[in-house]
Amino acid sequence: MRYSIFSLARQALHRHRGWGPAWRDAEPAEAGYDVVIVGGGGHGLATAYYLARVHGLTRVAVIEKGWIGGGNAGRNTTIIRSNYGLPGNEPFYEFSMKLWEGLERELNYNAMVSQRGVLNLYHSDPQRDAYARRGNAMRLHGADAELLDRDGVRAMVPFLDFENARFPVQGGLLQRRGGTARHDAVVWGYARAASALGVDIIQNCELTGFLTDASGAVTGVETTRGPIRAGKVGLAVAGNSSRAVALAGLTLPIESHVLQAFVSEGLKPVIPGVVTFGAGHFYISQSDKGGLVFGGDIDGYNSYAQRGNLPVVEDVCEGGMAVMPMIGRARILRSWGGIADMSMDGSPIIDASPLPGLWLNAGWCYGGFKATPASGYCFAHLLATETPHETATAFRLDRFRTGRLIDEKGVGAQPNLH
Amino acid sequence: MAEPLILHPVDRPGIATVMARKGVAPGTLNAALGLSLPDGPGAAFAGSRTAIATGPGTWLVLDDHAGADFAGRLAETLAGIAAVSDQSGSYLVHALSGPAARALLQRGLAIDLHPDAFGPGSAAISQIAHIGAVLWQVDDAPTYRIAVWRSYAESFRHWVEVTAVSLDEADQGG
Amino acid sequence: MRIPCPFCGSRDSREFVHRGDAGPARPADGADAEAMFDYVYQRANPAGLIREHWYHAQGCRNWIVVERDTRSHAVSGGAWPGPAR
Amino acid sequence: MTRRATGGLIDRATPLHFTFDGRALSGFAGDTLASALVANGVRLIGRSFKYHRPRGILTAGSEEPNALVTLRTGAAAEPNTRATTVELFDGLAARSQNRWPSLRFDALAVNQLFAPLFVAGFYYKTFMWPAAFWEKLYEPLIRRAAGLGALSMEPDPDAYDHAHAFCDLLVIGGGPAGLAAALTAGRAGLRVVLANDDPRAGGRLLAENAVVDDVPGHEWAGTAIAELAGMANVRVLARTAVIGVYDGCEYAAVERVADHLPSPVSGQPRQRLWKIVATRAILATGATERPLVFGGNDRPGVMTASAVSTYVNRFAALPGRRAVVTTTSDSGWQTALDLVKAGVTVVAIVDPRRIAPTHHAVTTLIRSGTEIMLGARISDVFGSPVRKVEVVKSNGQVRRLACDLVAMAGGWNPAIGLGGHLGARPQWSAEKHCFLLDEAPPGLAAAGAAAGKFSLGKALADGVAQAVEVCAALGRDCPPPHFAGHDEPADGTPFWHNATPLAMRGKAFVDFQHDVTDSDVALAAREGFTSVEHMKRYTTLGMATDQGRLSQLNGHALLAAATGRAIAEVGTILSRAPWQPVAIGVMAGAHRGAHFRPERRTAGHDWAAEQGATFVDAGLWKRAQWFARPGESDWLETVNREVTMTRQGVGICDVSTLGKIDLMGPDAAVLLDRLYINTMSTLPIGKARYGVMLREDGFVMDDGTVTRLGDEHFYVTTTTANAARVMQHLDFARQVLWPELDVQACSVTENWSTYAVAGPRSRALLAAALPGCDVADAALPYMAATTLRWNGGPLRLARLSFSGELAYEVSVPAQHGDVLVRHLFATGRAFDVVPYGTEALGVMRIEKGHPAGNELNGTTTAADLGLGRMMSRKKDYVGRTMAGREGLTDPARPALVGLVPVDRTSRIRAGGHLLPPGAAATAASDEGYVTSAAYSPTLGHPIALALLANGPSRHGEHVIVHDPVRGADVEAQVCPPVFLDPEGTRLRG
Repeated sequence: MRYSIFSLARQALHRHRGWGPAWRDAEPAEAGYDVVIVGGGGHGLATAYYLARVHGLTRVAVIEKGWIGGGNAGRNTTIIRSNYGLPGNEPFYEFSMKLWEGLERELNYNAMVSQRGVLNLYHSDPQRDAYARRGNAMRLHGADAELLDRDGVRAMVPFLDFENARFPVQGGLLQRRGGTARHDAVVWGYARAASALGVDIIQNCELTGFLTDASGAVTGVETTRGPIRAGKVGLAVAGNSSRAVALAGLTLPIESHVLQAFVSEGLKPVIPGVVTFGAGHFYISQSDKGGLVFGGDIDGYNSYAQRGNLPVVEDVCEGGMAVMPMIGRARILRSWGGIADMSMDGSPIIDASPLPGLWLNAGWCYGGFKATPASGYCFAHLLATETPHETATAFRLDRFRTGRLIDEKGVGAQPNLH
Repeated sequence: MAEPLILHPVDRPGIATVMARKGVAPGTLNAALGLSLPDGPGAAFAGSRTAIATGPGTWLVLDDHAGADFAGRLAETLAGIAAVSDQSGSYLVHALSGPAARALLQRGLAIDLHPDAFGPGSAAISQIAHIGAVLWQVDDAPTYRIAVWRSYAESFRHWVEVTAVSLDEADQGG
Repeated sequence: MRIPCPFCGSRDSREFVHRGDAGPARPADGADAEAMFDYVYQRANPAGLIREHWYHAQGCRNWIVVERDTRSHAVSGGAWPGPAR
Repeated sequence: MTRRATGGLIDRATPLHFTFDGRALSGFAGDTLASALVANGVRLIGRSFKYHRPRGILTAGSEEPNALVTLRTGAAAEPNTRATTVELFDGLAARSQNRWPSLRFDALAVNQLFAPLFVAGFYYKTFMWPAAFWEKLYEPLIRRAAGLGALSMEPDPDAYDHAHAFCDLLVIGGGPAGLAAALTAGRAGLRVVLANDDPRAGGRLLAENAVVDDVPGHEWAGTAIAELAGMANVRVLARTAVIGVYDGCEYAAVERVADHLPSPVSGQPRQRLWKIVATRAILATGATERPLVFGGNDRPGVMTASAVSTYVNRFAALPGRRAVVTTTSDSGWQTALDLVKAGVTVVAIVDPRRIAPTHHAVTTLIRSGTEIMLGARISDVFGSPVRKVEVVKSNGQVRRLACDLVAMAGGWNPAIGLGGHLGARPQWSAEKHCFLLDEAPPGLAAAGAAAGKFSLGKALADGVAQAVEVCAALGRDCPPPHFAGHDEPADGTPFWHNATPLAMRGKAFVDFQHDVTDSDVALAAREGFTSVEHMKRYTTLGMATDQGRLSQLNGHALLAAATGRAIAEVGTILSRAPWQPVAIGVMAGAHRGAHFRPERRTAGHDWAAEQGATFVDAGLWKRAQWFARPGESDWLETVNREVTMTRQGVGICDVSTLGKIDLMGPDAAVLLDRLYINTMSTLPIGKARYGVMLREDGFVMDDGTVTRLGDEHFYVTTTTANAARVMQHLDFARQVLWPELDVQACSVTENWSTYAVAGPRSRALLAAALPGCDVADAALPYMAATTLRWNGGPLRLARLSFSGELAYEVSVPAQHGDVLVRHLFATGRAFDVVPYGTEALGVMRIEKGHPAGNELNGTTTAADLGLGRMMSRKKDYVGRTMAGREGLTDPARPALVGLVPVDRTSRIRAGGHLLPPGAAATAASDEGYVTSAAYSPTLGHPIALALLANGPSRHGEHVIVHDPVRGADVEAQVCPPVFLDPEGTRLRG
């Protein structure tokens, strides 16, 4: 049933008894699939959706070890932006931003894409120049970017600590088209739209191995619900990429790290968009429900535990109090941790794996949410055509061998510094 | 009754890092230094001299009455068995004592200072309020000495002052 | 999290810098690029026990090897890197 | 007033005055805000999140979802404060929230009319057209309606601090089990910390008419806590909630130091975060009573039974005069008895179970005229506040009973949230009808009601038993004490849902604060959101400020019923830190404002300040940026003067912040050769050499100088920014990579105050300042170094130049740094010496084309920076192999060039991108970017350094510096990066 105010009103008259499941909870098909996507998060479901809609492939399954959206898709801080500086990254994230801008009409699902702006504060001259470089790169790629001075920032967010700060705010890089989207809704919207196009979404189905032929090519997956044959297998398992490829005997230039995030009790709206502190680890936005949603740096050690430790909690709150001391009496309601697949240069991989039949979508670090639409689109393009999408040509696995790295932060092969 | 908390800077004319050469046992250095170097975390005292173990084979040696060029003279004495770096300018040493000293330090230090765990002769390198610190206990008063890098001294003093004011009755007994 | 420093004893993890997989040895002089590529980029990332390098930056300034379970963060030991000192 | 004439644990001698929504009210010391409101007959406290329904007080604890108020005023205002946890103080001011214009008449209560539309997830299905309306119309409306309280928007006026504690045993909770455990372990000599959320010890003993060891429970608790407080090995933390469990047996607890006071005592924090490392911990957090799900269960006047008992017994406040008690557990009967004893008419007790408990309450209730309705259930509640309830009796007969209070007892959920913080999933107990800890975090065990031991006697015994177990594990002899408590009936049969057809009744709430009803759960199940996590996210059940402590199990039971599964199969959601909402301020502690991070000051800081320096942050360091003189109109004029006077005469700059490392030992030279791309082992004693080190991935890590002070002694400098990183790298090299090398290293950054003395007259100045030191070119040529005695200590003098001038670096131990800088300037007055800051330093290094932070940005190679020639081919070094990758040796890589604006008055800014003249401003034309830019007073025009594709082969070409975020494009000519004296005649002068 199409979602609209009219169908909602009609259903209200019938006590909402007419709504069916948003997506089909499918069983694995005996006949197998053209493509099996491992990972029912935003990236995996988006990939399946675009395979079906753009490339007409409908013998597609998404297998998910738990419940869809239960990994990083449901554990992020919902920020969307395309404020990258390097030519390998910016076209892709700007493409993603354009897909976000039409997503709700495309999926017939309100994912609450809210372009209330992303403001990165700077606190020194070198940081200003680095942000200018990035803003200029964004403009060259057709994205929007503005460099605000202190007064410009003050006009937007007057409640920052402008008077007493250890590292005074000098200005900020603003992307007005940046903002947030409701993370769970993105998952459910893609799932519903993909399911409607015939994609099988198979929950509680965990990858346990790969089916291979005599040549070693991957021909399907072994799962907790039995073997599933597939023409191609695409991995979109975020923080579990290393574990998944290990089942095929591969190693990736990736480490899994935990990133914590926090939400406060509901408050009347105060934070207009997304604000990031440039002299510490803190970023914040406010959800439509009123919760301050904030976070900071990764904990910094390899982890699959989906939770972090106290030093980062303190560090994040120190950052928050340093930049906006009016949040001191707001209470943290809940914290959570997601497992980020930190790559060795901080940028993703959308590429063939060394094994025929196995394809990779990995290395999203802690920034995979904003990439969801383009990641799905480009991975679907790669799976369907076996050539990279024009906006994702740099996301090669072999770049670590060739040295054609995409290192936005310039910290090198130390994943916890990206 | 004793003052609950006394903080004062300690004049330390001589401070040096002493690092044993590879394969040289700590005991080898004792005679030249005039004290028995602790082989694990801890402090040793002899006359005006204090040695704090800061790592395996590494000590911070302080001397209240060192003459000029303490480090240079140590280097000569220890030639061939240890390397010596002058640190006379690196640290400001504070003495903190009184019944509330322990409570104050535990506001910032994630090391157990309970008498069962840390007593006279105990030492640790850690951080207090984002500031690196070398800390050792001198007596049961208790008296602690805290060496912080000179550049941080202002911020350290500020933290101590603010924290000292925040201590309440429950903290007086340490 | 507490990290067992072989010199300082059990310490708060915030005194340390984490580097990761302590498994691979730096290829000897003259090794080929592939060996160096493996050393620099192909580091172990298991869901389970890992031996990893931590640096006691706010303590004794020594690199140590810590054995830890990445699923539970349970730390089962701290030791010096390489042969015993 | 509904205060009982006597009784209660309040201090009637200390009346306190407070206001609620401006109305003057009074209570007593010992009251909570909630109990005082009850005692004043205030029943409407707040409005719910979505429907803005009127709400009263539901509970008496931190799980309260309804009675949220904004406490205090002005900058100290605390939104969303649970009235049930606020200790009353004189002058307290509280306001209701989420209502406009008033609590009694709330315009947004109109939302209730749209309730048929506003079902779970309705917003996902609408508000999509037209696209632009989301940000402009729909979202602002939703945002304004949502949220609860409002922040003051002023900086938090209070202070916070942190403290560490270490103990053998942390007891979490000061109820009967916790006190029993703490007494047992404390008497056995263990180091114990008892953290009790409540200001007063006793837990349920304060709320119930219980007896322990033949004395009233609250008296026993008072004696127990006094004994504990008297033990040197026990620390009692009242008003302290443990809010998180972390790895390594670390617990976070928040002590509300001053929340019970009108304002904190001067100098004292408002709250304190305790970080407690405990070998063992006992979770004695008790249990939370479940509400029942029936129509109108959210109306003001409907309370949990345990809350009713608490208000009646502990606070002597009567929440009503005519009560109906509905219970599925024996404890509800006790509440009915408490009410009767307090003189409240209990109209009926409605128990869906068909058999009455063997409870001593039964006879008393019958005698007092209470109608016992077994097998019955409440189907609806009327009135706001409650006026009557509708009961469906076991025979199907419907009765309406007039009352003003409904107490509901749905059974008990052990408060085990903390036990799930490390990821262990609680398991369903079919026997106890609740989730219990199956496995717990290492070292932690539940005791008492938190372990499903609901009767008082069992809870006390369990507290002792758990403590004995801890003592045994820690090798401590421990004679177990016995505390006698009554084993009252504590059975119950869950009754998850009153399935009265929806048409017949009002909304039945599962999550009160978030307005999630039973039909929302059913809808979620219909739409396929059948995982508990999906249901939570789709309906928002369990996401309110109680984190589902009241709602979750009821919701999951309903979901289980709707999907034909058992509760054990549906499972539950893990609680996540913090267990109770906790202020951001307390987690930050003292590190805020100007003290967010410590400041590092050089020894010459005070001197620079006296000279009128403006300081700039360089990491944590404060560095003099420039030294303005009276009459100078702006910083540029100042900096130009500093540069010009240095280049023409002599200037002095404090460069003490550079990283400095002493590297010693027989193998020091070997190690340096392996760390630097160039060779250091050939360096003669008394000479310095510029060096570059790479990361192992082949990119430049840092640069600096190496000076050989002795055969086995090298002095290494790093950039200010990379000092710590280089030290760490060096330690890795000598401790991990090549432990066989005999090398000793330590940071001496702090030990040496270093001043650069630069300019043609620098030699003359030093000759005058350091009499007896031969500074002639022959004695101290370029890149030579020497040590001499000065002021009773060593002085290191090196002929190094960052400025390109004849220049020296003078270093003394930092305790002499202030003396030295004053001496140099006193001597230098005759030479017209000028102090210069980091800005002039930067200008001069750009004029000389030296790479610095902006060029050493982690993505450049030595070749990019024009330093490729330095890369030795004769030896291995860190980064050599990876630097040979095609991506790092591509000749088209952007490499360092100089830029000069074609129109010499145009300013070039760092961060501008480089485009070919005439090319479209698109990414395809992007050829590089400006790294550093400055106005060169020496040359009289702006200059810049840039990384440009094929740069070194393009000298003389023109490029466009494209800087749309700051202004217009500037055409520039490409030139070599060294703008001044490329032959180096000046520095060798």
